[in-house]
Amino acid sequence: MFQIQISTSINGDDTEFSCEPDETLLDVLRDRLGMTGSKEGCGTGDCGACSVVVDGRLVCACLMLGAEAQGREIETIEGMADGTELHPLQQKFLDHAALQCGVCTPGFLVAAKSLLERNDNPTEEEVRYWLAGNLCRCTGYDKIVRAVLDTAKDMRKPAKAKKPAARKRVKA
Amino acid sequence: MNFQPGKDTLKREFKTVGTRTPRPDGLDKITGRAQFGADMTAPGMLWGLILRSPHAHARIKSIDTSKAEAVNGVHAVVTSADFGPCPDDVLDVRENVMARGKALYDGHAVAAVAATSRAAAKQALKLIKVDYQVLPHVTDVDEAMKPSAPIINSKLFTKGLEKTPRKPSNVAERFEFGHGDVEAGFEQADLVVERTFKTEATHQGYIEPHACLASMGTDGKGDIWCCTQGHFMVRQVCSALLGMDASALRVTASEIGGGFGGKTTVFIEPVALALSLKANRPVKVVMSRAEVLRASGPTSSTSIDVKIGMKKDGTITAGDATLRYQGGAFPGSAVPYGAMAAFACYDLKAVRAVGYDVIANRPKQAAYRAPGAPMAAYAVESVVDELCRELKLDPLEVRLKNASSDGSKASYGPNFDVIGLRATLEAAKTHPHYRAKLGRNQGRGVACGFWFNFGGETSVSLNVSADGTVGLSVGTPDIGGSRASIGNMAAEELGIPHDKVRCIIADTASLGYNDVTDGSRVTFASGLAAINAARDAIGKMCERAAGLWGIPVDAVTWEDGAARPSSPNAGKHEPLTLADIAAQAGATGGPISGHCEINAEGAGVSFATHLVDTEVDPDTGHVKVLRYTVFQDAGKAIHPSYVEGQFQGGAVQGIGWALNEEYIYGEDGRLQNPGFLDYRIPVASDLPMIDAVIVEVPNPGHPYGVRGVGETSIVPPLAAISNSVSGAAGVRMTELPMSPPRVLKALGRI
Amino acid sequence: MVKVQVWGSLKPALEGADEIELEAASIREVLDQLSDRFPAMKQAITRGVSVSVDGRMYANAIMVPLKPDSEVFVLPKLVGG
Amino acid sequence: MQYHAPATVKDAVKLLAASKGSTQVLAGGTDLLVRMRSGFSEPDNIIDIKRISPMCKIARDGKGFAIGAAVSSAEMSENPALAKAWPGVVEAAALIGSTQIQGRATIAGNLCNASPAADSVPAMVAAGAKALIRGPKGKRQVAVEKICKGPGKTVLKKGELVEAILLPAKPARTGDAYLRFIPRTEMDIAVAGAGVCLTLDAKGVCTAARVSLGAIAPTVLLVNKAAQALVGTKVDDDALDALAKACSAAARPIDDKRGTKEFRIHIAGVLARRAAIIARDRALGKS
Repeated sequence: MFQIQISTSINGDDTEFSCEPDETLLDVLRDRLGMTGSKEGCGTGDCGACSVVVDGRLVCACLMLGAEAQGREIETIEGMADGTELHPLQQKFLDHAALQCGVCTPGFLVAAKSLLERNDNPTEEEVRYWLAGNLCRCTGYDKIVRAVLDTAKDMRKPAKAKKPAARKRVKA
Repeated sequence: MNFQPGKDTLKREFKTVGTRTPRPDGLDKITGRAQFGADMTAPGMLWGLILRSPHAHARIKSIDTSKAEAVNGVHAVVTSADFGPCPDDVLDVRENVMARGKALYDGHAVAAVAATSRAAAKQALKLIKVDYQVLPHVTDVDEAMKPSAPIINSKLFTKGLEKTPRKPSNVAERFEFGHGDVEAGFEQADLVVERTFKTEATHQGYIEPHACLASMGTDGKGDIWCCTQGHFMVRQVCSALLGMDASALRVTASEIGGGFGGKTTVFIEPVALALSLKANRPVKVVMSRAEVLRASGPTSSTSIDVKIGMKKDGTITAGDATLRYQGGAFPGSAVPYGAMAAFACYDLKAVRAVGYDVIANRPKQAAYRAPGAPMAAYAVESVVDELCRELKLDPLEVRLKNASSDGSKASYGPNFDVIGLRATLEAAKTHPHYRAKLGRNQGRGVACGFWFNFGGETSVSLNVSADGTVGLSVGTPDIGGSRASIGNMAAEELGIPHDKVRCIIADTASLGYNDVTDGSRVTFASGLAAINAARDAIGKMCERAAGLWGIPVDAVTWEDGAARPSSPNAGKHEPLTLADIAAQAGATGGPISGHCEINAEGAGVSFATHLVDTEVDPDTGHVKVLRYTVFQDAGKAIHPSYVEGQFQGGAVQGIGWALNEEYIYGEDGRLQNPGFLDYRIPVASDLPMIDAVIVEVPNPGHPYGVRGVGETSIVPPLAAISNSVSGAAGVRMTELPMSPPRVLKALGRI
Repeated sequence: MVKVQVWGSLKPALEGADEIELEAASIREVLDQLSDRFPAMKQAITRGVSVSVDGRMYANAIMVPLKPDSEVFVLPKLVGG
Repeated sequence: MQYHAPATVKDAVKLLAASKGSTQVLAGGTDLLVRMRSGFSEPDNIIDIKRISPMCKIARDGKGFAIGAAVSSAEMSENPALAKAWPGVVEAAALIGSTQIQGRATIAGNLCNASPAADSVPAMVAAGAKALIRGPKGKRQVAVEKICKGPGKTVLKKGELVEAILLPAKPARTGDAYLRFIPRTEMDIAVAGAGVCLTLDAKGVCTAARVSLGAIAPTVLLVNKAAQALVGTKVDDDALDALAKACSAAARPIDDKRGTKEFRIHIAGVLARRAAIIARDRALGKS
């Protein structure tokens, strides 16, 4: 196989890499770029541990080819804190003990950040549905959901207009 | 200086213990820099992949690896031939990590390759030619026990019978526990209910697949980096399998992405080590999710009969259970613990539990949070619930009436020490949840659970730095925040702020032997050892103070982080803080450290009571969990947030087990659902908040009263949910998981 | 005399006895005597057992002292998750 | 394997037609990458259509909507006009997988993957959607229910791809809905699914209906008998019962790890009934 040359932006840093055409973005991040914060829990898009944001859209890095990253803007857990300043979600996860083993934590943080950027006042149900693609086996989700709701509360500014609800759900 | 259970008084006033301090590994885990099993690389590293049997049961006639070896980039191929003689106690492990002669389950490893890229390794795997002779297989526990079942191991003769049988079978061992005259007990009952239950195998479902990086040189020395609940166990087993000196192998425990018992054994580490030895290069092996589900260690699937007699006033007159646990292709299911734990919540005059350890063509089961107990509790608590409903008795009152209490004789033999079952029942009784109104198609379930909790071999080292800060090395991998708890106990004992103590997990070369992180033992045993190590260091610091003051050491006492004269008679001396003494350590006799090496005794058993409300959709059989409250005895909650976390996590794993998680085998003996798509662990939207009520009945065996909390929380949910669904549906559920088709069938709608 | 009960699958190893009394000052002495008297017990003890002394559990510990009237249970070896 | 990212539909068709060996079109990739990883699919060529800008857009004209084949489910949910006109289709697309999957998955991909359990397909069938197919010989339109021949098989010929999904302009007093059953609340593949689209007259009598079922046969079914149970009625309890019965009768499912035959047969009727109520209320402007 011929490797493909890719230029992209990761957490605001111009990044170039070459990869095999069938390598996933997750393989590239972890094995070529040494960014092991995104985890592989399943490799099939079922666990969300590899959640990253591509051009503003939350995706599983295991379900995207590295080749598709050309010219995109990618955000990973490694870029979530602003220098020494933690993102409010990161701080709340610590405060609420919203992690036990911590392997799902990067994915949850990236996914929750993406939610709060769209909806600064989510209901508990909206948080739970938005995060349904992130599996956690340690916490039973309780403290994670509380941490996200508490972050939203803190981050909310009264003047800020509300964007449309994150995801609507129909129940059978 | 070590704590003497039963002699020393328990500490009840705390400064650090009981507070919700930030965790020492927190920052690494929220920024993505924590290093888990698969996150480590080494110079010259190769990728290892494992070829697995597609057959449930097959003779391996031959394996031809020549074409695989010829692939460019391939540096080593191993099969069972690469694992030589080994001690008897690891024979089954040797066979489980690499099939010898026969593949015993779908997913059983048969060969492995190491190559410079994953692509090359993948290509090589495809070129390994295995000639199988497919044999008849059996995966169901009841089928496996039948005389007509295919025999999996012709050398297996049932143990534990009066006479060892002459014919081999799939029943490895029979166990019996109990006391009193069960038949006489049933005669005294006003109502006797007898039911048979079945539970399907579940998986621990840790999000991090097994991963390791092994490096083995031709000089006989090796290193392993891996995610494990016990790196000393990895060292012992791997060195035994590879025929090397234990101390020549250093194992470092990475951060571990969940274990729940599933990482208390080895699957890939010896294979990676063998590949590394052959290639003379470091080798990384990472399981895929499918490999985790097919070839690590799920729970037993079970079939259980329970018979219980009750008087009209709610007194249980006798209990009898027969438990059949299939534990995969090797003996060693969790049935003895199931049989021991089945009736542990009840103080019974007549009780019997008989267990059968059964083998089948499935992966060798591994521990999963209170191994064996949830299924047994499910069966027993279901029957107790049915008796309560039939006799129109309050399920909490009946449990209070029959509950095990201090000094009562446990169903598995010994007498209980101080226990907290009643306290959890009382807490449930007075909780608003118990009185909340239920709507249409809704039901409330109650169930209790028990786990033994362990102590075990533990070694801790505590080093006082010249600046008055403390390094604490423990040897029990941290699977849920134990570094915070153990560090806080050391800080409490030393009388210094928690953030002056840094607790780490030391590698196998740096610390004495430690048993694995299992049996809810770590906060208890490593905590106890840390307290003892702190006391050891305090003793030394008191000696230094005594020397500086020129008074006898027994005239020095340690209080609030400083050495002080113990009485006015000892003279007037300004207290010397830990930092003061540390600063002069070199000049007063050298470095100061404290140690503790013990086989920790005095672990206190733990009980829990769970309350759950569910709603059943009568048209679809879908079950929604509406409200869930856990009441559990923690003895003393060192870090309440992580105690709550254990309660919540265990409850939710139990909810998954009760409702949707199951191993599904096809007619061909292959696992049908080896992925998180169809192995359905609960997702966030399936659940309500899980209320956690911490009950504290101090364990006299720990200086602060700690009881293990990790495991008991998964014992009651199966029964609690089933009792709730049975109430909502108006029909007794007797099979797990209660998937929608099963519920709808029980409702008579299909 | 220390009262010793053997449980689980070990029970048949006692060749019919429900409970036996021994002169023993430690767990080690109990296990040694059981091994000597009952060949089937020897095998089981080598594989590993847990012992409960007066309600307290010991895994893999043999030096634990016994009181003359201690109640001892020999149980299958425990594992956890 | 070769990765191609053409910039025009024309180039994509050219590449498809000229490709040797096996070729896969990559839209969201949420099925394809899973298949590749498990070894079920080892394509020689991948043609990524996400660089073709017209295929990344939702276009609207008097005839209805054209949803480009590379438009993700999330983008559909975020299009208010589309969500207002065809809530059933948009909601069905929003049921596929997690939020993460939503950011990538496309309904054209869902269709071409040809799984009998595809969530968006019954909704599209009920809505009367067509696939706009482009190939070496030009364009053609095929009704969505005619695309799949069986699990994993479509009527697409060598060199052809789905360029867009076409949804008609919604007639007056028309409502659509899709419901599926899964064991959990999220993340599962449908055990059964039902799509209903119906039109009422001014008196609330059903004048036209389309009812589709998923995961109860090798392909998604358009069940005319079930539709007939609604036409001419006010979609009252009797009609709904007849609808449910017709759906259960039409179901010919299999037993598998996701559900039993009998369960699927039963649930097909339950879902159709519930979906019809939502569709009726939408047609009445109630929701």
